[in-house]
Amino acid sequence: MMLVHLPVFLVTIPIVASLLILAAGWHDRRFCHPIALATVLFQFGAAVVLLFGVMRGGPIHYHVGGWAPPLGIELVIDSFNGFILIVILLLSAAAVVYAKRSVEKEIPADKTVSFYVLFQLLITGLVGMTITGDIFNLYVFLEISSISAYTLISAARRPHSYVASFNYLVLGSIAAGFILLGIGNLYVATGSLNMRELAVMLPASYELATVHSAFLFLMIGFSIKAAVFPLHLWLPDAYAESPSVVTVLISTVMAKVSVYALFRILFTVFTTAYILDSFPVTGIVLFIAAVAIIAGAVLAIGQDDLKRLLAYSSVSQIGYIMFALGVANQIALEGGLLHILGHAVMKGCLFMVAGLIIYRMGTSRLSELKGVAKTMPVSCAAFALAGASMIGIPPTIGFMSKYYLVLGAFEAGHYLYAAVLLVGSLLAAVYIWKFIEVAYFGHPHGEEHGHAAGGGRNDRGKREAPLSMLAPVVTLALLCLILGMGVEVLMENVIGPAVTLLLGGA
Amino acid sequence: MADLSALLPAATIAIPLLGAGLILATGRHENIRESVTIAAALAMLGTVLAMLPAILGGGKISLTLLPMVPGGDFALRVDAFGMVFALTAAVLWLLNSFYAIGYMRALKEHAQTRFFFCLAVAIAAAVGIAFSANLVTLFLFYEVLTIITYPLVVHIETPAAMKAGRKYLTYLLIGGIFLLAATILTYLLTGTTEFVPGGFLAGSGAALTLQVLFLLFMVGFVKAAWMPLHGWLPAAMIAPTPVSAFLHAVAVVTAGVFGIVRVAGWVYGMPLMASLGLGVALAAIASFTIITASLFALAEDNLKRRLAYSTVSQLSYILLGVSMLSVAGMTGAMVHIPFHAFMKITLFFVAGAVIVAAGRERISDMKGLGRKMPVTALMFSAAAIGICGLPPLCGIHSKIFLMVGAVEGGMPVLLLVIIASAVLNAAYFLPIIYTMLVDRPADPHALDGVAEPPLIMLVPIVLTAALSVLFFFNPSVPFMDLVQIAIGEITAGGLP
Amino acid sequence: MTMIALPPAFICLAGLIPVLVLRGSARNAWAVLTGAAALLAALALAGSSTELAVSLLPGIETVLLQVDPMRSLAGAVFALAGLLTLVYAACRELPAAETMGMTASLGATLGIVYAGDLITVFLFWELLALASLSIIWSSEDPGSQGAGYRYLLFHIFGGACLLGGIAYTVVTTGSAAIGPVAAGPGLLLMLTGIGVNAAFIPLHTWAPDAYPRASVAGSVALCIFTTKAAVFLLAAIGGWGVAVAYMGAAMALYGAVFALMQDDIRRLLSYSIISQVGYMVAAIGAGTAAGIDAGLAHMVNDILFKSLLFMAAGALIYRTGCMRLSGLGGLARPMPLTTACAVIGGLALAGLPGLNGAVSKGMVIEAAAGVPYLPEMLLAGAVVTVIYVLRFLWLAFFRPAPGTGEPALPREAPLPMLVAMGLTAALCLAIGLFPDLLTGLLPGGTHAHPFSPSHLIESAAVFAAGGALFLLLRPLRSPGWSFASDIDRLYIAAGKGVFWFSAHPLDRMAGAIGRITGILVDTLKKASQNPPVAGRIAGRTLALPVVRALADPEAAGAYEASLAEMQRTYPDEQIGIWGGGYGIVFVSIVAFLYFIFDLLW
Amino acid sequence: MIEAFFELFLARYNYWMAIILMLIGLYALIAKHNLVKKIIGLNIFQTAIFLFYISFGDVEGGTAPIYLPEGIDALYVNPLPHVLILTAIVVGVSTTAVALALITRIYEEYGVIDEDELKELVRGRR
Repeated sequence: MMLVHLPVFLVTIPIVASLLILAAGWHDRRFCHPIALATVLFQFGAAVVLLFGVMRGGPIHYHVGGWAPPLGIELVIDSFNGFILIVILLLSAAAVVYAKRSVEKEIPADKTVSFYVLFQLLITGLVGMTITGDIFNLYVFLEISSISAYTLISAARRPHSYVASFNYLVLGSIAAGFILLGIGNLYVATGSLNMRELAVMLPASYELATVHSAFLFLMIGFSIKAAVFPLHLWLPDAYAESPSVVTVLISTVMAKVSVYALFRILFTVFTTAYILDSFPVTGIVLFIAAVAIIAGAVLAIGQDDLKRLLAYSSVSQIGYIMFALGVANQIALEGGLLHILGHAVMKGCLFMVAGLIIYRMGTSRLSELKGVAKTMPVSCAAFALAGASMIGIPPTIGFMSKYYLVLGAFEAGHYLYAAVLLVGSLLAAVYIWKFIEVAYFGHPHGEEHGHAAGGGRNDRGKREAPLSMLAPVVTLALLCLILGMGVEVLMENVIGPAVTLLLGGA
Repeated sequence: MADLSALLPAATIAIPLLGAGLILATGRHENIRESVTIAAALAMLGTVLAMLPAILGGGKISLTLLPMVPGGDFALRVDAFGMVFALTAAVLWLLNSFYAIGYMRALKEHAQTRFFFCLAVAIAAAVGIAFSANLVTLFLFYEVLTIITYPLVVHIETPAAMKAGRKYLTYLLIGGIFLLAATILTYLLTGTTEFVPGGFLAGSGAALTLQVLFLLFMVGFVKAAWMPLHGWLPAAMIAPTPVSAFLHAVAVVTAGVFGIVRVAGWVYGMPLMASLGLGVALAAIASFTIITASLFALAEDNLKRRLAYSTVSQLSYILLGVSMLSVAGMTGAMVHIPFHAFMKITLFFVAGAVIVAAGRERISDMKGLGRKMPVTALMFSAAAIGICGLPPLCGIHSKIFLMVGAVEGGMPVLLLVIIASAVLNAAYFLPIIYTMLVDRPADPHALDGVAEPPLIMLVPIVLTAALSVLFFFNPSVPFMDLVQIAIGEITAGGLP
Repeated sequence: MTMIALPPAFICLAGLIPVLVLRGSARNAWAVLTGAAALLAALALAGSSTELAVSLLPGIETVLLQVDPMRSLAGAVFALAGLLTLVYAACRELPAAETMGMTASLGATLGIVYAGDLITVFLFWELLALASLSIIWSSEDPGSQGAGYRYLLFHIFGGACLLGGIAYTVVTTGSAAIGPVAAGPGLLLMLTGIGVNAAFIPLHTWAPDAYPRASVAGSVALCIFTTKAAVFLLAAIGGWGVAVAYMGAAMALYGAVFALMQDDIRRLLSYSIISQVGYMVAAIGAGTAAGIDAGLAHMVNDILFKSLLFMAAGALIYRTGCMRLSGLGGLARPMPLTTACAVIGGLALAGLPGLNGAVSKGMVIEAAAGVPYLPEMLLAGAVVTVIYVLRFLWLAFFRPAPGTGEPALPREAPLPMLVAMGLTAALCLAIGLFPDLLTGLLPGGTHAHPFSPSHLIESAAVFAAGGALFLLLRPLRSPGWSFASDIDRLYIAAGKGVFWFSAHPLDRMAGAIGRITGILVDTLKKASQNPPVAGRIAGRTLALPVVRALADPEAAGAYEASLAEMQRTYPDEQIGIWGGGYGIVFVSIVAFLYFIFDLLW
Repeated sequence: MIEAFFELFLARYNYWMAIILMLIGLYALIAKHNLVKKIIGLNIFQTAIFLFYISFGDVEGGTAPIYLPEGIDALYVNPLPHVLILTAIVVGVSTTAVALALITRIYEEYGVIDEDELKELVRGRR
């Protein structure tokens, strides 16, 4: 009985919870975190249950309030967004655990309550985006998450963060406007807003330019949200200036959901038939993705601020996912989805470590972090592991997704683009190594590396971050490895079916 | 028993990893840490030796750990050729551990825990390469080896070291990328990357494709330090000597040549190589490297760097042997892997011993060192003579086989290359021997207070040298026999 | 008989180890003992036909010990000479390395002699080179470093060539058995390889280069083994073309002429070795069984009288400390015994009937008769030989001592030297008087008749010609003029060239490549900090000359100032919404165009 | 010709209004340096989209979609776009609110609301 309504609970319960937080927080600030944690854990559990349900019994359709489409709003959970759901909730859970101490440190006490409320809303919006089957509903959830994101970015009260948030807001609103326009065009063309119905009706009017323009608007809109290369300009500031935990969330979960929406629109609403034949867009996407991979990495190399560096690396990594979209064959898409998961995990870990470093060292400028590994060995080890995954050192998950992508590209005959992909991973090595070198082999305040008698004393003055922040970091770092080893299982059970679904198979 | 022995390969790789973990855990108590290293080395040697009889019996031990990606499960297979590498690595790791302990303590080096940790992981990766059953697994360990050796290279953490480290990493990572591309291409062409004696690529693609693929492989195995892609090896000499000795004379470089031999014999197969004309290409590269590297060595005054160039040239002996595409040539190539390893590690050990005992790295400063450290100097001379291919050391055997192979493979021109390089080898090693043993320092008191290195370093030196001599008198056990088995496998499908 | 099956080579090599620990006379005694043991073993092997084969390498059977008449003869002689050398060397304590070198070279030579296949030969061949090197480097002579260096390079080269030839034999015949080599590259390589050791022209320079640099005893050891081992191998393989014979003749003449022009005693004798080896090569090259016999016989004799001469020379140098003819003289009185030995050796070398030289030289010329012009050339060589022998004896012993007044007269040579010299001299006489002692052992069963009229006339003529020339031409009797340079100058120059090349052009090239890549990387790094601005800077910098040329001064100045400002503030802020906004406007315009497009239909 | 012109411009004037408004909004958003004016531009942009929605939901001579008694079936406009636009408007308003809040913050911090000066200040402080 309850299980039937699980999908809607995914959205409703957090909203209730956010109100609860507000109420409880009013009473005592310390209630906020437990509630948030409980909620997100519930969501995660629910997501797992749903995914298993999908794996057993096929897609789940839930009609909100019993109104069947087209009038009612429909929640759909299939193997694709079930997978995405797991990813984003996993990261959200990690972020919430991480949030406690980081919030205490970074957010003004009187804003803690509203912070958690917005945080909850952000997650909710993203979850809604993921599971909704109604395209306008998608827009609404998008705006919910966006607005809470704008505010969260500036929550740390850092002057620059206001500017960053403002830039993001302007671009985000333009994107939202485009998306709205696109949706409107689709409605004009078909008279429906339900994704499944759209998918059924659209082929009739594939040659209609309304559809083309709708497609274009949606593409642009979501590309801006997902920070695909030429439209990424809001991203570095937003990531670099927002509080650590918010960075973690928007850099992993939010970016991923935008990409998910892009995939949804391209493959579910507009089927592969459209994007390959009537409006051949893949070539362009592939090209843009290649440029993004290189440009993002090159820009990342130039950075001195760790968070900024990671932000640009995100631009490059999003390029990897778009790459899969551009190649658009089974293997490449498998690689792409795998990279959605992998990048979420590793980038989350990296940003968390950046947060830890700021938490302890008070700065994230590489030039001031010489020898930080001696102070925070565990965090830096985690960074190294996740970084290795970012470079694509086997057997981490980063390598696996790269392998699939290259394999797909080769299979599709895009040898040059495959080369670009590989070069990208090399550049990744460069910017990851910028930190590794500084952290492990740099000497703070010009201290001559003492031939410390007997050696093995690199734990002098160890000041590791608090456990509650360290735990998620380590977990994610290990996940990079474990997921990499267990990649075959994922492929078999989750990603493989998801991709066949996307490609219009069973 | 069978199932137990089937797990031995995994154990061989797991032991050093476990040891690495323990090293990290016990880092604060040096003696425990060191004993962990030694214990792990012993245990690993034990497992390898435990597998030896089965392999010598012509058997194989296969083990699939877990499925990974299309084209390659994470699988191990121990065969004769892999055993050659693994056995060399296992024996030398044990000796090197003793030596390294002595060296690091004598110099009071910092970050020793990191050092021994990385060393242990590196050996695990090396053995993994030796035991890989397919290209993907090989690539996996290959990359791990690249990354984990970096901290060892930059150990002293001076700006110069960091610079060298970047160079090292750049070369090796680029190589890794090429190797990955080659692996995937192989998979697309054939649908598998599993090593098959005699190769499986034949007829899977156009001649040009396969030639390009081989080029990819060659660049991929940049660890073989063939010119002009050798730059990382001399740069890596800034590392502590045990690293130069063990990794850059044995593990890492051997991983490179091992890979090339694997690809030649187990992916392409000699007939295919011949029909594609790859033998000639490889021969050209190898010859160029052999001669040029020796010339570089002539002018180098820093002992370790000269040894590094000598390594570059000697590694190409192996490539040369492969390029001949004849039984004898292949034999010479394969058997040169362990033989060269034993002799070259001796040389590096001595170089390190000189640094510890006399604090000298330049050859020109070593005048008359032999009077103060006779044993060390003698061992050096012996090993150097062996590298020149003179009796009574094992180097001469590989030389004989290479010569025979050159004629057998119908490339008598290569004889001239080998002759020239023999002269050049002597030309750059003899002056060192003279300087150490015969010459006198300008200032008679220059060497006061210099004495033999501590026993824990001296013994490994003597042992490696002794083994090199032993292999001269008895090359068959075990290496030549193993090589014979391996050759039998890959030539079963016929010769070019 | 297993006890006898022990190869003499191994006795010597086993004897090396104690040398390391023993000191002083004990060491010498041990060395002599080892030599004696080796000799005994060699003698014990004679006549037996034992064979000792081990399979060292897969596919190739290595025969460590094989006995036949030729081998047992050569083995016995080498062992004997080696023993005598060790006795001679016992006069004083040598560096351990030198004693080991001597013993080892004896062992290596015996190994070559008794080897049953080419691989074994090769192994001992290389060992011999090493042993000789340790002898040379043990000398106090400052020149010994370079000499030893060049010596080993030559022999490494030779060894490698030999191995090449062996490889050919192995591949073509399928076995490494010792025997004639098929014509082709294999033959050429093998000939080069052996030729280096046999001091073929122009590969001979190491001999006069190294021998004089070695110590007194060392040079004796050197003179015996290397070249003669090569000769033995030539004989054992056999089946060489006439070309080899002519090469021998060339060596005979070349060596003799150069010997004539030397001032350094041992350098003189080194050239004399080349010349005498020439005789043997000529005989062996002639190809007949008689030729082989003659070659072997002459090898045996040369070993005896040449080592005798080197011993005598050594004794002189040991006592006087002077190694140049120009500085010696009048030593007949203070050192009668040495003088006697030197005279015997010299005359034997010159080929005086009644001494062993005449025996084999006659055989050689007989054997050479089959080849056109060969005997004549060899006789000419013999004449020159007579001259330089006379010159050597006259200048060293019989002419009045140079310098004013009576120098402190040197004492007679020490006992061990005398013993060794005496025994050798006795052997020379014995063989000279009773040739069958030697010829009876020859494998081909050839017999020498040095006292046959023809031979007597022949040698008389040679001596007459030589003596006459010596007496007539004054300069021959005057010391001091020495012709010390040979084609080795060429080799040295070439070697220096290689060193220079690797030290300068090669090194600079490598450095340049490294630097260029470094610059590229740095540029990339800097540019990556803000690509748009970097691009703008680059563009403006490129345009700068144009602007300077065209624009009026202050505009150009402003331009430069702005450029400088840009470079100063680089890397600048990342471009924010501003640039991005325009990008968005662009894409939206595209979208709108689609929209209007839609309206048309 | 005339028909085509008529067809293109006059018959679809509502679309044209939307497009023109949107471009005006975008222009303001991008080209204006005053942050407040940017937000105004944003509003124009959004409003244009709203109008677009409403206009295509409209039907010639349609009445408001109200439930009518039996028997009378009037032609009424499509309600759905209007409903959607209500949501969109709410969203737009809240966005504007956040934007203005941010602007005030920025003004407190930097004392300017001009983009270029702001840019300078930001660079100066970083």
